[in-house]
Amino acid sequence: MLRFVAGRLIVVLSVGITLSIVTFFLLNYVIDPAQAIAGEEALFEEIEQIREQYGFDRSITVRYFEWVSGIFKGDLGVSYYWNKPVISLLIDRAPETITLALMSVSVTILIAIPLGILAALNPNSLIDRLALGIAVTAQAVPNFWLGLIMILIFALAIPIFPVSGDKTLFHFVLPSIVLGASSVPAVMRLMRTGLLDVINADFIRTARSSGFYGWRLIFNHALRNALLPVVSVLAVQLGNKFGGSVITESVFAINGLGRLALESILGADIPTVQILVFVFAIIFLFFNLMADILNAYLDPRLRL
Amino acid sequence: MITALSPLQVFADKSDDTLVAAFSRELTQLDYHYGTKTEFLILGDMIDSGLFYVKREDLSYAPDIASDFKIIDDKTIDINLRKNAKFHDGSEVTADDVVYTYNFIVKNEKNRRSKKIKGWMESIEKTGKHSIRFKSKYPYANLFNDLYRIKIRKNGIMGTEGNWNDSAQLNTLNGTGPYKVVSFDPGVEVVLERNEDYYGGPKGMPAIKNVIIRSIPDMGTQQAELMSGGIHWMYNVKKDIGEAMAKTGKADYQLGPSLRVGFLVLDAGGYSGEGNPITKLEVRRAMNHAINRDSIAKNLIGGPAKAVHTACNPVVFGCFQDVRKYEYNPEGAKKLLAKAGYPNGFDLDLWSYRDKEAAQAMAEDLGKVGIKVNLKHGKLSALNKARKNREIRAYFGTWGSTASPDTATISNIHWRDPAKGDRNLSGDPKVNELMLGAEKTLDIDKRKSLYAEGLKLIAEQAYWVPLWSYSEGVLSSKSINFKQDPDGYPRLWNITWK
Amino acid sequence: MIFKIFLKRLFPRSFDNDIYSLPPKDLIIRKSSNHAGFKFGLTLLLIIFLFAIFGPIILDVSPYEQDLTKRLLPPVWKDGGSWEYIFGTDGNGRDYFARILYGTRISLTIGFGAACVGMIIGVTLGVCAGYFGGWVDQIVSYLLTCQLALPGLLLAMTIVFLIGPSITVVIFVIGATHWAFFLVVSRSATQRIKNLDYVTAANAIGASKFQIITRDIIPNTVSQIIVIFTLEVGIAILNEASLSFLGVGIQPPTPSWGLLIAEGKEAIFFQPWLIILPGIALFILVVSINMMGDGLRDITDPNSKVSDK
Amino acid sequence: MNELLKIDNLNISFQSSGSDLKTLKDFSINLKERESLGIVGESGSGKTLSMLALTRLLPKQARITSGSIIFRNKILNNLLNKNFYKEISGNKISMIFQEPMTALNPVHTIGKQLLDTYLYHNDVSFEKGVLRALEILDAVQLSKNKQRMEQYPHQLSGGQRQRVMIALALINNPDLLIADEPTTALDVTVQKEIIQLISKLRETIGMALIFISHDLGVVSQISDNIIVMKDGEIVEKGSTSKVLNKPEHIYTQKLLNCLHKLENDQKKEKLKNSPIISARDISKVYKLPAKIFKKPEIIHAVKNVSFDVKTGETLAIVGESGSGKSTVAKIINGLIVKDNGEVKIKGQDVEDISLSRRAKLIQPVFQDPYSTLNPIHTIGYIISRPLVINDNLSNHNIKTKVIEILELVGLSEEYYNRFPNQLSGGQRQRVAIARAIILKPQILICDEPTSALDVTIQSQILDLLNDLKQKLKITIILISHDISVVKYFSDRIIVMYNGQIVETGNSEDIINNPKETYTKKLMSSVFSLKQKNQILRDNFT
Repeated sequence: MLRFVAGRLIVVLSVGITLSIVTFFLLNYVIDPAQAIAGEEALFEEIEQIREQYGFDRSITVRYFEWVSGIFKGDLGVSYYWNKPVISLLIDRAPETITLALMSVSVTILIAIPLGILAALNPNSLIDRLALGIAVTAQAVPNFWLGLIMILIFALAIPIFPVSGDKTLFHFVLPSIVLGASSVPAVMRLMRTGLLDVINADFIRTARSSGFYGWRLIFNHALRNALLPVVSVLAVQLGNKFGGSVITESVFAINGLGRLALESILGADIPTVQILVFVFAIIFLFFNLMADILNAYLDPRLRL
Repeated sequence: MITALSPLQVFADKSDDTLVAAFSRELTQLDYHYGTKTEFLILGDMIDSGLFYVKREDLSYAPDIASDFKIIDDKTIDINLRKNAKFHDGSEVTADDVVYTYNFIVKNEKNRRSKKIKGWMESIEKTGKHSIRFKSKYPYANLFNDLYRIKIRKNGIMGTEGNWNDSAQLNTLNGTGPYKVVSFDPGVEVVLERNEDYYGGPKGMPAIKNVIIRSIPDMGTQQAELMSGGIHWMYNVKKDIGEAMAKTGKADYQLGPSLRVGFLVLDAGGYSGEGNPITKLEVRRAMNHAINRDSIAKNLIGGPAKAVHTACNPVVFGCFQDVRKYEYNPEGAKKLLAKAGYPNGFDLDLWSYRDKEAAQAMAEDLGKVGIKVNLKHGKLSALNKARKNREIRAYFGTWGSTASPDTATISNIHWRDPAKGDRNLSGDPKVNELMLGAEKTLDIDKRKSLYAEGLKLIAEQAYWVPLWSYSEGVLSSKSINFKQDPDGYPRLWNITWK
Repeated sequence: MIFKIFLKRLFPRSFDNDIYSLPPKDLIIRKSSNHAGFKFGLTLLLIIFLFAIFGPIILDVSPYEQDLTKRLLPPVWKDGGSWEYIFGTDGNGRDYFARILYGTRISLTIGFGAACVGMIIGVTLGVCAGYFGGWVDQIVSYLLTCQLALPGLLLAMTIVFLIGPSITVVIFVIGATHWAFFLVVSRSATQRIKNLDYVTAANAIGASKFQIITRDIIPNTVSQIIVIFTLEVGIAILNEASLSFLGVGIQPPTPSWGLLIAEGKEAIFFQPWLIILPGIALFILVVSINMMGDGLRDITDPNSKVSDK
Repeated sequence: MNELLKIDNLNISFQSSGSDLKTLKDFSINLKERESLGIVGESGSGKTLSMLALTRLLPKQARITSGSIIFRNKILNNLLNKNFYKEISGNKISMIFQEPMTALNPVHTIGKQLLDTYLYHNDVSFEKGVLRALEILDAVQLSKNKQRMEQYPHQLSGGQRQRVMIALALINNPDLLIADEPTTALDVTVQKEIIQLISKLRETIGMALIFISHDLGVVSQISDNIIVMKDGEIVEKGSTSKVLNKPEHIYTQKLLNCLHKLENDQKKEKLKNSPIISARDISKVYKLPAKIFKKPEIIHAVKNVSFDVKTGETLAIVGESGSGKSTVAKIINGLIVKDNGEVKIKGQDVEDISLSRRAKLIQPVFQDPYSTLNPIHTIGYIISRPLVINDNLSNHNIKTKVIEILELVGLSEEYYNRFPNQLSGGQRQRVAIARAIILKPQILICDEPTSALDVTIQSQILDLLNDLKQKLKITIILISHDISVVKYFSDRIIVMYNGQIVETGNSEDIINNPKETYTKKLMSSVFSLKQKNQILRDNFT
């Protein structure tokens, strides 16, 4: 276990380093940081002065190592655009994104899992077709479109939910549905095929031959097996929500990390963008690792 | 931050004397000296004051923290300060504060405005508790605009020389404006409260007690908020949406004038390399003839928007109008192109970052005379970089001149010495000499004649394709009175309840 | 359905005339002709293809020709609409029907183009990793982890910034950020197939590695890869729409559906057809591709149902 | 004795595209208390289906069209599901299955699975349930039964799992146990133990047994009466001795012939030829990658194995699964790179021989007829491919040669353009052999060539191999776990266990006078028709 986690941590670290190199060099190549700081109206000499002042005239490799050593000292840099330390931006914005991610995964669970179970228990029935229809629809509707339509319907035509903002948990309902919907097809299909596979498995035949039937058979003997892969996929989905909230947060004016990323890119704010890319990558890798550990913990075959 | 689950929406409204306005672009900090966007200026005027101010009625400069002034000679000005002006913390505004503020700006090279002020300012000295004297290096024409844009800071609040603290006022602000900052969440909202000790001045006392400015990036979301009562005011609203919203009866729409103008900057100087057809005068003139300015201004932008033939908005100071005018004439454009050796036209990358509809309309017009436009519509930073690398042959720019009704505002940056800036692509040193020379005198007639000569030259040589002036559209809820000003600059502190 | 396989095992001889005795291609054709979802998706997709290719030629409409005096006309079924502009006009007075029709070409080009790019990258890496194993596999899984961990949308935005937006760039950016599925599927399929006896037999009869990969392994992964391909076409189309929506995708005036939605976004409450129509077009296209993909998955799955109508 | 179970004219149909397919026709049996009945048939004979009907485990599309099932004078057909499952299934009638690896729920402990079943049918306290579970684990001779309760199925070996399955089936003291090929997936040595156990428990509990198997040898050991099924119909019915000695139906006779043929010793030549292959000290280690909670595992598949193969002989390598016999075969063929040692074919190291020359020297035939042929290629392509790769022949010549070979392995020209999925298992194995011999190799390595085939097909393939051996004068290495096949076919035998050679010798010596303990155990676990009731004798001695 320790050995495994240590090995995976090394992978996480090396992937993190690779990505940090890629993003650092890419961003510094795409955007002229001195120009970004100096602003639109700057004179050439001003830009050059800033370049010297901030040390942008030195080679990009030197600056990269400086940046990395800063990170190890806990200094994530200062945003040019927000005029704030990046770390305080992250702390400010993280709660909204965490809330959104957790709530949207809850939405996914609430919709996808019961639907998947019902579909698997009644293959080719009306409910199965309905579930498939929902999956196909959710797969084919772009997030931003769904967001706008949701506002149109549930905030204006039937004013149940607020249009935008992140003041209360109530504000998060519509965005969570929009963001959660995008994971519904994958999770539901996995639940359905997983349970179908389990129902056709030999050990369920054993349970049936032992006299179990109906819901008791499903709940006591089949569900846990079918839920195993779903749990780890949900963990991965949760990790994805952090990086995937860019559009949703922007449509619903939720002030989370996704919107921060978008605004920082548009504002050519290199320090924030490169930290965010790094953070999103680490979060993704972390949840993947969690998914593996969780899966191994829940599945006795992977334990020893 | 997120508070508890509350199923009932509590809307701010007249009952609790709270106005909510929405901006599309986020407010990242409070200190105007560190921002360039119009949004920062609006906020800055609400919470800060400069020595001068642009009056809404006639767009002339009026003393703000200054009470009166006296021009001693063309390089010296004496200014007296209001005796009743106070900072939000209650302390009086004195000459020491003003001197400190200007010294801070000039001596702190990190500040964005440092260069601009240092360019003309020789010295500032205190001449009394409430009086100061500016000396300039040369007669500086746009002085009042700069005195308007520098907001007065309390003595010592930004640190001391050699130890400047740039971030002192970014998240809390001890200003002098009609509103105080109650709370600020960067990128989300700023909550303001009326400054009851405000001295009045040309801005006048605000009528509404509380103002919240929210950042809502999506215009659709803003409309939804306005319809559902979540916000009272939004701007940058296009004609079609504004008119449609007005028809619903849920909001008022005003489409008023704006100081913003649109134009194409052409690489007449050949900075972008060999084989550039735009270096030929006939080609540039052909482009001027090819675009149906009137139609686009009338149909796409609407309101008071009009075709413009000068490299400035006709309503601002110094914008001489009697220049060579290029009427819409596609046939003539084709002939000019043929004459220049391009009977079949040519391919052109046209860069743009704003006003996608107009950019497309223009591209279509150019296409009709044979200039096959590949529109490169992207983010400003991409355009900036390409321009810096001299990769641009033509780009579609706009300039707002917010609250600065003087040709200097647009010409200063666009006709700089090419060694100092990348926007002057004319390759003609004469233009720089004339247009920037006009800033170095206080003699109004001389300035006017220099601008006239420069603008005539620009038009004659077709260094630009001046396009049109814009309109500013504002949607306001039925519960408030908002009146649009002639410069299109929204003065939110003048809003009243109905 | 499983029981057919079951039956086949039970009574091999009584199935002589059954479709199981057909050659693989005929079997696929027979299976597909019996799969309602597949047939529906394919038909829809073919219709869309025909529309995309021939529609603009036959109907002789231009998506670029503007008439600024006829801006934002409503579609024909609304008050003020006319048959001249069936779907109305957009903010520049261009025929919205023509734009959506042309948009089909853009979406199909990008969808299939990006999926091809992703497929070439993913399958190459996946087959190499699966077949050679060892350090090749480790490097490939490292690349895979990097790709999965990178926030794709942010990366795409940055790259589009870098190179400047165009259809080719968008195709390559989306393709370059969407090869993970191809890789995973082709790798596990390769790992499975390379241990099958017919591969060992091919080795024994003297076939080279290249011959084994191209003759024995890749042809047997095709069915699974096609399924992923259809899935990725749908994803790429939606991705292009997202990128264009954020303003870093296709350039105006090219009528990409995502761009149309982005342009119509502000007018959602008053000219809702500007986003609803391209939204529906996008939806129909992606649904037809997904239904075809789902169908293909059933058809190529050896345990799938056969003849239920 | 009283009648326990009576099935009368049971007919089962599968619904398919509107038409019904009769898959079980007029199936009738009578079973007395404590009686043991064997059902024998090849795959697809309907033997399992009849019992699935009894336990209500039929696939959804299968339907009982007519017939009645009477158990203890109660008609089961009309019983409500609720009552059937609660009263009969798992309580009065229990069933065990072929595949012990998948028949237990992997995520629950053995204890939980046993207790669930016991407490579901018996209204007793948890503690009593635990006692009963321990008792039944003890009864199935599973050592350390307290520890077993906490374990998960994957922590047990195949034989142990099958014991747990039996415990699960017997925990409620059923009146009837149905065992569906309970030993087929197990190693031969374990197979015998399980059959002995079932036999013993039948006596102690006093239940009736229905034993389903494709292996007449196994069934004959445990059954009082035997039913032989073919194509959904009962073709033979009678006491064990009657069926074995005086079979009436032609199919039973054919089945018995196949078995007898294998049991009859062939004349074996003792060759003094020079070795064509010599293997010295070959070793192979597999590393399993680390998993989340597991350290990387190292498996010594083959350890220091040395032997010679003489030109023209048939050498058998015998062993249970995991003994390393297939790895040895692949190493000899040059298909796996060994870690240590050397393999020389005709004096040349196998790893130095060019691909093309190696292909003409030595060719493999594999076990699984379903994976041995690439499904996307035609039979013609598959067989001609060795020629295309290794010889410069015109297309016409290649086709002629392929058709010749097809005929040699007993297939006609019409198979040339067919695809593997259009062929039966036996036909596929013939194609695989054709592919192997088309280059006229000197050595053929047959890795369990018949173990996936039905008995009758099995003997046909063995005959074919024998035939080819005579005609083509090739050396054959036969890998097998099946002693009867080996005995029938080989001149010399190598016995392998845990990656090492246990014993080597002429086949008669090894079979008749095994020296090592393991070899003795292996040889004694063969069920022969001649050694009737050997198991029962073992039980009571």
